[in-house]
Amino acid sequence: MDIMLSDEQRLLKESVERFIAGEYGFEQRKSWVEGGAGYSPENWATFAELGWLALPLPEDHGGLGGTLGDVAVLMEGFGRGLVVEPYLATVLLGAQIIADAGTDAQKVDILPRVAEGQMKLAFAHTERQSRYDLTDVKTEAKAGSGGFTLNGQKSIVFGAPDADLLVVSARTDGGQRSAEGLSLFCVAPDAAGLTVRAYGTQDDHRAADLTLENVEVDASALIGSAGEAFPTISKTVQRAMIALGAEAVGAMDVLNELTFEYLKTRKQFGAPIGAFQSLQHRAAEMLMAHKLSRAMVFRMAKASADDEALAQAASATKVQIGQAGKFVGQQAIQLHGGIGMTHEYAAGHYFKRLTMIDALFGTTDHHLSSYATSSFISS
Amino acid sequence: MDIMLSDEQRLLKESVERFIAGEYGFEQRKSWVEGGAGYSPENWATFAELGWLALPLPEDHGGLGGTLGDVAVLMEGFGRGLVVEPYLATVLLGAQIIADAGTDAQKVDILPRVAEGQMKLAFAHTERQSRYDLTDVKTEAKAGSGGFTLNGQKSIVFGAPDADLLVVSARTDGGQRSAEGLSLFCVAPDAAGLTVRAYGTQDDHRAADLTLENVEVDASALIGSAGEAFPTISKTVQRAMIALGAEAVGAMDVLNELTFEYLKTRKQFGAPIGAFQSLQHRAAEMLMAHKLSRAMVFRMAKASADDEALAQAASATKVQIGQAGKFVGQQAIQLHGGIGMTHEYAAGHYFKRLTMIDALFGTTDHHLSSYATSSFISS
Amino acid sequence: MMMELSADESAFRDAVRVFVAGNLPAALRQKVERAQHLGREDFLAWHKILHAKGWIAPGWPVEHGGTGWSPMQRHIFDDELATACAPQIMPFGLSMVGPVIMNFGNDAQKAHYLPRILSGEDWWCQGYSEPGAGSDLASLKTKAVRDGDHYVVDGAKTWTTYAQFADMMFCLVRTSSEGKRQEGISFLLMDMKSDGITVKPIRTMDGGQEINEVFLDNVRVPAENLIGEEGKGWTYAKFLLGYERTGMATIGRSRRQLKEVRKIAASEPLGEGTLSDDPKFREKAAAIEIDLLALESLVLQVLAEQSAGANPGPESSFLKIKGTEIQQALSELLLEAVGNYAHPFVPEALEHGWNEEPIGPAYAAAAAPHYFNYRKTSIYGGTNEIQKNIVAKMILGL
Amino acid sequence: MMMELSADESAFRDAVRVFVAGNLPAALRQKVERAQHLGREDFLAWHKILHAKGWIAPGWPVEHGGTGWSPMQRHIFDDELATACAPQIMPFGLSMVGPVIMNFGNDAQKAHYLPRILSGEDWWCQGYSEPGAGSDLASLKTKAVRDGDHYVVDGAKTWTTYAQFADMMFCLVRTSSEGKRQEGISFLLMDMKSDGITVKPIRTMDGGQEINEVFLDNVRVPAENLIGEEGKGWTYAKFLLGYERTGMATIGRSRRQLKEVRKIAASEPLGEGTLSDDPKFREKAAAIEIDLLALESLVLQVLAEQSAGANPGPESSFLKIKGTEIQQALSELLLEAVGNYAHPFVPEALEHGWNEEPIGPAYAAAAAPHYFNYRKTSIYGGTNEIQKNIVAKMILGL
Repeated sequence: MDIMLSDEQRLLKESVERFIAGEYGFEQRKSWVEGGAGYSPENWATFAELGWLALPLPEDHGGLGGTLGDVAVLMEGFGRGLVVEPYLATVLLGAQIIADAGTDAQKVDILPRVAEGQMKLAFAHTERQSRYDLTDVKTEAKAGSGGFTLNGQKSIVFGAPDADLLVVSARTDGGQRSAEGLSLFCVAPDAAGLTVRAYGTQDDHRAADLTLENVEVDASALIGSAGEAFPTISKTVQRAMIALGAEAVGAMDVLNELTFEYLKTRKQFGAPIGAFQSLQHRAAEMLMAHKLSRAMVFRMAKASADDEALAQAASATKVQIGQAGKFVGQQAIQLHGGIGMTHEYAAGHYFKRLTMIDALFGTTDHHLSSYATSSFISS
Repeated sequence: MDIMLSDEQRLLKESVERFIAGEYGFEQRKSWVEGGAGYSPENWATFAELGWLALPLPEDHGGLGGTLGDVAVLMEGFGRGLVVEPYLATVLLGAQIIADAGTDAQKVDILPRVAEGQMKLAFAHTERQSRYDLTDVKTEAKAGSGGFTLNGQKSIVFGAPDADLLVVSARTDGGQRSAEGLSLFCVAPDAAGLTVRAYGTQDDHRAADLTLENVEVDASALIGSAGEAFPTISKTVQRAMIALGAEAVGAMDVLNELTFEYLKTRKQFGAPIGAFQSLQHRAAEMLMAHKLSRAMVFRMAKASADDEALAQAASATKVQIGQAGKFVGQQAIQLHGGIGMTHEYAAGHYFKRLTMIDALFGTTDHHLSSYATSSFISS
Repeated sequence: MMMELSADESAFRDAVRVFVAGNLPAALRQKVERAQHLGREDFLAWHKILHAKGWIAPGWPVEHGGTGWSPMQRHIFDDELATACAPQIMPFGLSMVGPVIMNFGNDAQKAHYLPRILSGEDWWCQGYSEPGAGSDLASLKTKAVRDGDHYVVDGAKTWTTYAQFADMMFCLVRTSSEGKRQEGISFLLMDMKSDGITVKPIRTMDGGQEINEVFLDNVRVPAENLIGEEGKGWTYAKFLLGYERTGMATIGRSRRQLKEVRKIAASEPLGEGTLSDDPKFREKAAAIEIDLLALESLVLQVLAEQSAGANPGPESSFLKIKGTEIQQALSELLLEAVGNYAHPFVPEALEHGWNEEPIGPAYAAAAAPHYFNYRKTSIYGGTNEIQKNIVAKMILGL
Repeated sequence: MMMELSADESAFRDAVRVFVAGNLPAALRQKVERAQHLGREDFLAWHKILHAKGWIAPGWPVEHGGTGWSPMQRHIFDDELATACAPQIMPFGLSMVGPVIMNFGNDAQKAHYLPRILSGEDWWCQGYSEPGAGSDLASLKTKAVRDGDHYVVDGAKTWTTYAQFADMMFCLVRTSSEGKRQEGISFLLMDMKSDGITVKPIRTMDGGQEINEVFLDNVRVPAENLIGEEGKGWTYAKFLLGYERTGMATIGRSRRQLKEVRKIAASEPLGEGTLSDDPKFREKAAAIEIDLLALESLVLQVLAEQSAGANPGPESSFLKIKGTEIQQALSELLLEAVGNYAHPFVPEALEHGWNEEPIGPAYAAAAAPHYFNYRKTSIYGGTNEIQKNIVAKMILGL
């Protein structure tokens, strides 16, 4: 029994863990990754059926109104299976932005379809020069008669290759790194002037680089008010960081299980290698890293109900899971030895996901800097 | 046989190690530390006799013209015994400054007496606000008729309580953190207006804080040219940093020996504690830290013949020995357990000396910053 | 970042805060702030203030004098006291021998000792470790031989914290050398004024004198001072180790020290500004703060599990390991923060009543001794290596 | 900082530098710079250039085709080649089986194999590890049974680097199961075209394919391919491990990678400037540079000791441990430096001849695969844990 969770959360946890254990085996996952879409559309339908796509969306628009804590429970389960379906891109980024800042028409149009699994989204924000600075946007949207014209470039847009709608940030005003003047737009993936260059990622997700050359959108494509998108962007990304932390926690847990099992069964020099004290201590430290991370993530998922603390909570979470994920990942490979290095064995895939989670939305070091600046102000 | 060293250096090494092993036992050292001067004047006389005080001083003035490499050999030996005699203050700081920048009269007057053990010096430079910035000097020297008047304060002047002459830096020109306008003066410890507040240090050395209130010195007290002392100061301190590195290497070596011996002989749970693999690995890492540090220090002691590379060599040495010294010191205490914490046992004293060496002339972090700035320029 | 409190919990915190602000003597607060050595009377003064308020034993059952607080309230209480620079409450009576007596003592023992622990009348110390035994507690050699209605005890104990202040010592002794080493160990209470007890101080490398050797030479201990059954001492000792697990994380004390080191950084000059303008220093402090947040999160989880009656898992060892890692990291940061003034060693400055002008800033005097002293934290209470052995055994089953 | 060279050494370095600049094909240099996968022909092309110059085997005695250089010259040579982005010289023939044949082979073997190693005619691979054996080499199970003037070999080898390119394999096989495990092991040379040898590639998690399983199914190996005596294979294998110790530190390659990562940082935008303006990035690079300086100092010491004929001490293990720690730290820094463009995985971009526009900057493509791949360095060649066991045994004598 998991004391940290509410009764509903415990049910959700059991449900996702049952799904992962029963339906999301390592070999099945491989066949999906190597298949056309890079994930399983059937799984996506199951996610809709189980209410997972609706989980954090507002109840007024077909959602379940779940909290970030609920999302964390789901994402922890996804981490256990290294789920490749574009949940983060569609639900936690794209749909959350619509829910937070979209017009009523946009909410009515988009959110129920997301909840029902009919529509996948992607959030195109990062640019080649922006690194981890969420304010750094060069893509421009010029207002014209009845709409906007977008020009620019977007990098590593997760979920873009298979998205039904792109949420694109662009500057309607302000300098390149100003938090003012940012706007968000709904852009169809087949819009004229939009080039989508798709690719797989290190950890078996799918993403794309976009080029926008005089892409025309209607005035109704504007999400919320022009020039005021930054609070929505940062809040959405920060919540996604905590959710991603929960995914990392699930991945660490399974990777630890794999490693501890290996230590118990693999024999060398006439004994299970887990009989060697230096490996035992490493195992204890790996478990400690996981336990601390889990407690931290679930606490921060609650703490972040308060908007003001969200930036700090997100950075602290990113630092904790970045450090713990690197330690657990590297040691898991080291303790496995050669077998851990191979593509056919699961451990390497968990290690790669943990590595790429650190690179997503800013590394450990980036967020340590952010936290250091803000914590000094607050204390 | 020590392949890194020249034949002369090997003889010097044997000589100092014989002295430390034979004359500088832990209990004897304790009696000197607790005695009046805080060290043994008899040892000082022996140092003179053996030529150690003359070692790096110029041959024209009673010295032996030894290199920094030779000094490193001697200091490594001193590190083995945790030597408390004020060698650094007198020979490596005070006398080196005179040798580098002093007038002929000063050299003739001071250096032979230092070499013969008749005169002890101290270098008063650091101030309360200066931290590790060698340019940061507020103490002022005002030129008047036939001399200078000094006002200011100096911190943690090693060797000052028993010095026969103080080498004091003061500003004759320039702003508080300007490298220009610094001058050096010979000041008698009993000069009117000078207050010496003496104390012991964490690692059984002796130091003092000085207050200078209208201290008058003759024009002949000026060392070298007014306003041009900074190159001498920085070069002297940088060479001292490498020498200090050699001392740390000697201290690490003995601390490792103590620890390895303890691991072999101390029994727990029915076996020598060195049979536990996690402690074995720690021991291997401690030895590695020492071997790398030693190779580094002796190489840098040679490299620094080239003045331009000296700042980099000194910072790199400080970082290496700072990190290695902390690791070896902390682990030595940890592997000893309770006994390592006690005042009566030698390990804690080596740990304390290694700790305070890191705090001297700038910590590991300070020198990593310095090195990072310069290495980026050079490469 | 602070923990999130319910309205009731906030009200409770405020009540504690107001009480401490109004009742903690300023001189005591300052000693703690300066990390000066506290004397017997210092600890006892604060003990008695809390006792008078009825707050000295929050961990005890209400019928024995406890407060009936929730685990969260206890955490808040600990945190407030630490933040306010209150002296540490000595664990030897309240958290160690007290619960053992409560659970395994007879009625007479309960009636006699428990009130005296609460009032502070008896200062207790712990007689576990022996010279040459280290972490291998079960190898203990101190012998207790029954002689009529007494035990005659011979041997020695070591690393005994504050034995010089103690009225009583609880002690593991060997009453039999038959069978497994863990059998044949008994749990005995001794009056420190008994003939044959000699306390010899052990000076530690930081110059402090908290720990002692205690020599036991034909000490006659009344047989009624035996706790529970002869030969069951190991069981009682293990019970004790599982008790009060969350205190080992020392969240409150570490949080206060983090605040203190940031305050110091703000007054240490660095170039045109102060050390707290240095991004590297700030990041080091932030990294510790984040570690502390993670550890506090784990403490909150363990507290929740405790109230739900769950059995202790490996978390207990993690609280000890991570808690001491944080304490040591803070002691390193403090040492670094004070810069050159880490060097002077003026032992008198660490004693209360020293009125001279400090050498350098007053906060610098304790920095290096504190760093040296805190190396102990990864050694005592079962070394961090031993903790990892325990965890590994649990998860690998080897 | 660079090492200090005498005038002769400087002249030597210049000569090497000029030769490499004039003879290393630009296409090869670029592949190495971009960390693209090299093929058999890539390695061989460079091998043959060096062979033509007489520089392919600096470590060999002059009579067998060595250069007669001093250890310092060899260090300079290695450093120059690495800095110039020359392909790695494969160690299997030149540094591994070559010296074994030289020292333990018979005249016929020397006459046949050594010239072919020098010329590159035979590409060698190493048949040591077996599935399920890990670092416990002596547990090997591959059996060689004498049958007339042949051995019949059955078993499997694994983690065999570049077996797919190899003409020959040197192999540890069990010729007897009597006595201690280390006895009964023999050292056999096999033609990879023999019937019964199947090479099965092992894909690693970075997408690369450097390593293989090699299945040996009734492979008939001429008895004249036995090195030295039957049952002495363990001795020859140990000799081999002690050889070419300083190469494990890979100073030159790491120095080049440090330069490369700094170059990348200078072109990665960060705010108004680039990543190389970030003090934290600079300090991380500086910390690695200082580690590299310390390691290079130790290499220079070991080289000096080698020329003085001293026996290898624990330094050999330290070069392996610290060398791989530095390689891994560099791979982490590279990953960090490329930022968001670490994500795309385009395996084709790591193969030569790929002409498409890269995703993001060209230097980013290999960053994550390189980081993943380099986890191997602390595993192969005796894990870093095994190295520490060896050192501990030496210093603690336990």
